[in-house]
Amino acid sequence: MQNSEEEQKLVYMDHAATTSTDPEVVNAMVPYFTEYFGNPSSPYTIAKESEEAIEKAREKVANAINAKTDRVFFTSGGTESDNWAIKGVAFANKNKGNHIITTAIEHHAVLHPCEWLEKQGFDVTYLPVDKYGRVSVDDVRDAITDQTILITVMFANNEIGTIEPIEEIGEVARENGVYFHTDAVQAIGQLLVDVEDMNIDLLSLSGHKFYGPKGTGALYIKKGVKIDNFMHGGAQEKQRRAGTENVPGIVGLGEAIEHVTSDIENHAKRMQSLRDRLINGLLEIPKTHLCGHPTERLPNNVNIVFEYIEGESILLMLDSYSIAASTGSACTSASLEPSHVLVGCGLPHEIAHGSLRLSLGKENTEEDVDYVLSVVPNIIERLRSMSPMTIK
Amino acid sequence: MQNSEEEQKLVYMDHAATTSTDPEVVNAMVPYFTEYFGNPSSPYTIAKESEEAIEKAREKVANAINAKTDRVFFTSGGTESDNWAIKGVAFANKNKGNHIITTAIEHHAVLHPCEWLEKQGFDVTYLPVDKYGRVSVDDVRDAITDQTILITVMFANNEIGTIEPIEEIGEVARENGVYFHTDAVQAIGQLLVDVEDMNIDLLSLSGHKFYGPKGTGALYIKKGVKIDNFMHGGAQEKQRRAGTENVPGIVGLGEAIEHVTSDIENHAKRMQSLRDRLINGLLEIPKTHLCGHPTERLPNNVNIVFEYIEGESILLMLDSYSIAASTGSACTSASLEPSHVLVGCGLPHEIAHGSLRLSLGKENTEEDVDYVLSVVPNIIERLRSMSPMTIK
Amino acid sequence: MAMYSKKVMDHFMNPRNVGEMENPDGVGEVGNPKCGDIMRMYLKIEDNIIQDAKFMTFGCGAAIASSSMATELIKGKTLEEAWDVSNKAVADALEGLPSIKMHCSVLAEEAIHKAINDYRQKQNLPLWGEKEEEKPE
Amino acid sequence: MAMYSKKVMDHFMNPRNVGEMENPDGVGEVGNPKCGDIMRMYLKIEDNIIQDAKFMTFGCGAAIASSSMATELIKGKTLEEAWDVSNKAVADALEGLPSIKMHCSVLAEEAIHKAINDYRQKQNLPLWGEKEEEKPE
Ligand SMILES: Cc1ncc(COP(=O)(O)O)c(C=O)c1O
Ligand SMILES: Cc1ncc(COP(=O)(O)O)c(C=O)c1O
Ligand code: FES
Ligand code: FES
Repeated sequence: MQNSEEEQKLVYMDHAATTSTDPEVVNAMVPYFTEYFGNPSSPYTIAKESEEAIEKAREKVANAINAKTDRVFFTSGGTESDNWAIKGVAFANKNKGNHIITTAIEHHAVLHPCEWLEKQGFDVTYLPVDKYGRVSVDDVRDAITDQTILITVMFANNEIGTIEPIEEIGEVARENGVYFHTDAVQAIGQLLVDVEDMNIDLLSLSGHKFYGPKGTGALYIKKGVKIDNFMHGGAQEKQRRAGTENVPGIVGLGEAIEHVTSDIENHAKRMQSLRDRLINGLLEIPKTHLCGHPTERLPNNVNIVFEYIEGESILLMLDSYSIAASTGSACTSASLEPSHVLVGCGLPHEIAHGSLRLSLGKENTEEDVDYVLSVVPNIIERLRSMSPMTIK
Repeated sequence: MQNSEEEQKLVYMDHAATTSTDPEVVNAMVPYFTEYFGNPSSPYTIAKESEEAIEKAREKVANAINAKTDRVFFTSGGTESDNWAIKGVAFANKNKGNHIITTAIEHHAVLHPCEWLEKQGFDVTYLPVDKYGRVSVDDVRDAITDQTILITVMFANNEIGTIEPIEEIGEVARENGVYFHTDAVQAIGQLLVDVEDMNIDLLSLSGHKFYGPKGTGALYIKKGVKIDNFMHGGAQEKQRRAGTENVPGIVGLGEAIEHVTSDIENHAKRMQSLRDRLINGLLEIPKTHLCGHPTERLPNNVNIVFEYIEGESILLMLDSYSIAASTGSACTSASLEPSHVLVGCGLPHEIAHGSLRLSLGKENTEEDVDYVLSVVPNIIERLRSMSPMTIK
Repeated sequence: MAMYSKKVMDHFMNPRNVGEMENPDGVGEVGNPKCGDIMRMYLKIEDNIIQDAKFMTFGCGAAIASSSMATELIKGKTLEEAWDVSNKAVADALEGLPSIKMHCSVLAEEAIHKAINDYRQKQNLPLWGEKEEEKPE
Repeated sequence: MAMYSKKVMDHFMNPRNVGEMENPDGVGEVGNPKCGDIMRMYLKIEDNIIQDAKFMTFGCGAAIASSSMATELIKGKTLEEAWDVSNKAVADALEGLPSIKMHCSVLAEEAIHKAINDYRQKQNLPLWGEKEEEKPE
């Protein structure tokens, strides 16, 4: 075990929280700050550069999810995309019905808009998940009423990595004439995403989860979907999403999604082998369990609970060894509640407390994994030796 | 008159549309893309840098408008700030009343949220303005009913530059216990803005209007104002505005607003002298009128209508002389309607058609002004010589 | 905002056939209902052939370029041929127009039609109609 | 997320007085109602003086550092003095805690109180109460 004071390079394993922006992506962005800075809505020459850059980026995003280019709309991130999809469909279709179906383990960017809509008179069904975090397609089907206007189920969960049965839910949605939105923020760059094959009507994505810039995202809206605007104002994005376009951000998003989806199979294979090495190593520590689905999981997601100890303490110790990770512990959440995802999978609060999420990225190596595996057992032991729960 | 084919450097006079991002601002941002890229919500060391950078930027924004630091919330731009302020106050106070007061010449980022709220059962009064684009404080007072929950009037108009009587409206709002929001997107960096002195409860600003990055903005919310969230999701911004923070963008916004407000009096004086030189020069062309208020106007705004000709044509010709400007002509708007601002000031459609807005910025010089003055008369003459309206 | 092709810019910056005409044989003035602009077209006609065409336009770059191109296209043509010059033909000759600017080329087609009918009226010839079946064969 | 002072990190990384105690004179275990964590404090008391203190904590960095600091602060103090060590005193000694972590220092204050009262109970002494007027003078 290396001493924390020595110069250990940062082993960043929190890619599900955010990624660094690729230097190549930054380089692509920079000219649009200072040189081609024109407002794309303007008719003069320098603005033409901005407009063309946006359309090129739109094509790249569309290619990545097999969408028609003109059905991709740029937003300020995954949160805005989720808010737009859910509130936009709700308000535009309230004459048709007031019922929305989602799951208990969605990201807050889905859950909180749903809760807010409940205050505005909508009904929301929060479907339970099994112990692996999977929602049942039958449950989705059974929840549909003649009032149902939207089903929103995430592509893959950000905490436990479980992949949901998107294609099947898309099928059920289509059979029942209900719109289907999926939050694919964690899926892009890890899994194949195809809005056509998967019967997806609306899809959210966020740039900073795949080496793109923060504050950028997109919403795919299938042709014909009835949806209100969310950001009202100027005529940008074909009058669908107002606000002066974040040109450098959009350029960066386009660059990043092209890079990350260009060789997704090989990338996923590499991530999966690191992931499994990490999982197997960590599960050798006693009183330790894997959260999420053993196989239907994001190739870069590791989520382990260690009994008797608390996650923030693990993170702080890891930080002293230059390892960056995440936890679903109540102590790190602003609400002081343990992760609704872990609780949703049936974990008792005190167990959820000891969760550790390691999410891998392209710069991680086998060496990094082995370094983490060399450090974690000692940290766990040390914290358990302070814990009043280990002794009867 | 110089030939358009020669190498003329760009004379950019469309700063009200957008500005280039200061190279210093870009330099300040870059490390937060690649180096200090951590998610500010994370507890480890690299995330600390992000968090501290955000708080420093918040202080800079607060200083610029004389607000308490913790009352500044970062958004994705002026449009989001306006949407949040208006919809947020509307939904949070609908038990108290359903009436909103605004003016006919607001930016679409204010008008369109108001129109959308009308569909949700709110009542909106769109106050007229005088021929200079000023709203009457008495009209505001008279429009207040026991149902009024919000007054929203822009600080200064983006097209004609007219400055509204903000302090007086703030006074009226306070006397009547109604919230007062102002869209100060065009005012920052041009005028002194003081939320305390001016009785402002909510204020919107947008980074790319003052040499900051596109896709960044802020909403000031006075302590105690009852307002719903607009962007629902994660616990960012003290649970007021969800979404992973655009750290580089926020850093850039902070840098930019600090620069632009540091010596505002001298900057405004310089702009004003260029502006007046430009106005006086252009008014020498026959059948030409100034739009907006002659004195109560943004120091960097010039807006002139030329009878008998159309604005897009003027812009295209100016572009061939490397001059970038803007117009309120119907031909350049996505809706093919002439500017609601010019029409709101009482201009007939065909006159509004010939409008030219030149908005100055810090890099503009007297030379630039003289170059524009050497080019415009010929363009006007040329276009008038093609116009069927000049001959009886 | 959508931008223009090189050809559009050429016809906008250097419009052909711009100006008034002395003693035209036909004049057509139309207004663009979409954005409120105006186009006036003058024709000089001899032996059923358009000898000369001129225009005056109050409108956007696309409107001016369309006027210019339309006058070029109809010069030397018979009235029947000129009548058949559609707005699409004008736009194509300009190497395309942004879709939100197609209505400006319609202005040109309509101005030609109106000028031809003005001539036919002065000649006491029956007017041609806009509809397909009424067009000259 | 709010981050910790150097002092907090020191007491978290190198906690003082961590571990179980053989035959303690007083033990207090409290749970944090906010986030569900647990702190247990052991005291060795002689002549009304805290000779030794130890802790076991299941909780966040602030909870562990507060436990460590609290045991340091009360060692050598009389029971009356130790009773008066407030959560604010613990937080101040740690050079501050983020506001959302103040409740973790409350855990330490409560654990001290509970351990002292456990001792007093075993000694058949009347228990001290939490409220101001019931505290020892
Ligand atoms: C599944 C999921 N949805 C939505 C979001 C929100 O995205 P952003 O923070 O970019 O707005 C995130 C990440 O924060 C996420 O992991
Ligand atoms: C007065 C005014 N309000 C709001 C906005 C919208 O700001 P943004 O485009 O940055 O969202 C603008 C500029 O576009 C503006 O000039
Ligand atoms: S012990 Fe849970 S937040 Fe401190
Ligand atoms: S003439 Fe108005 S848009 Fe072309």
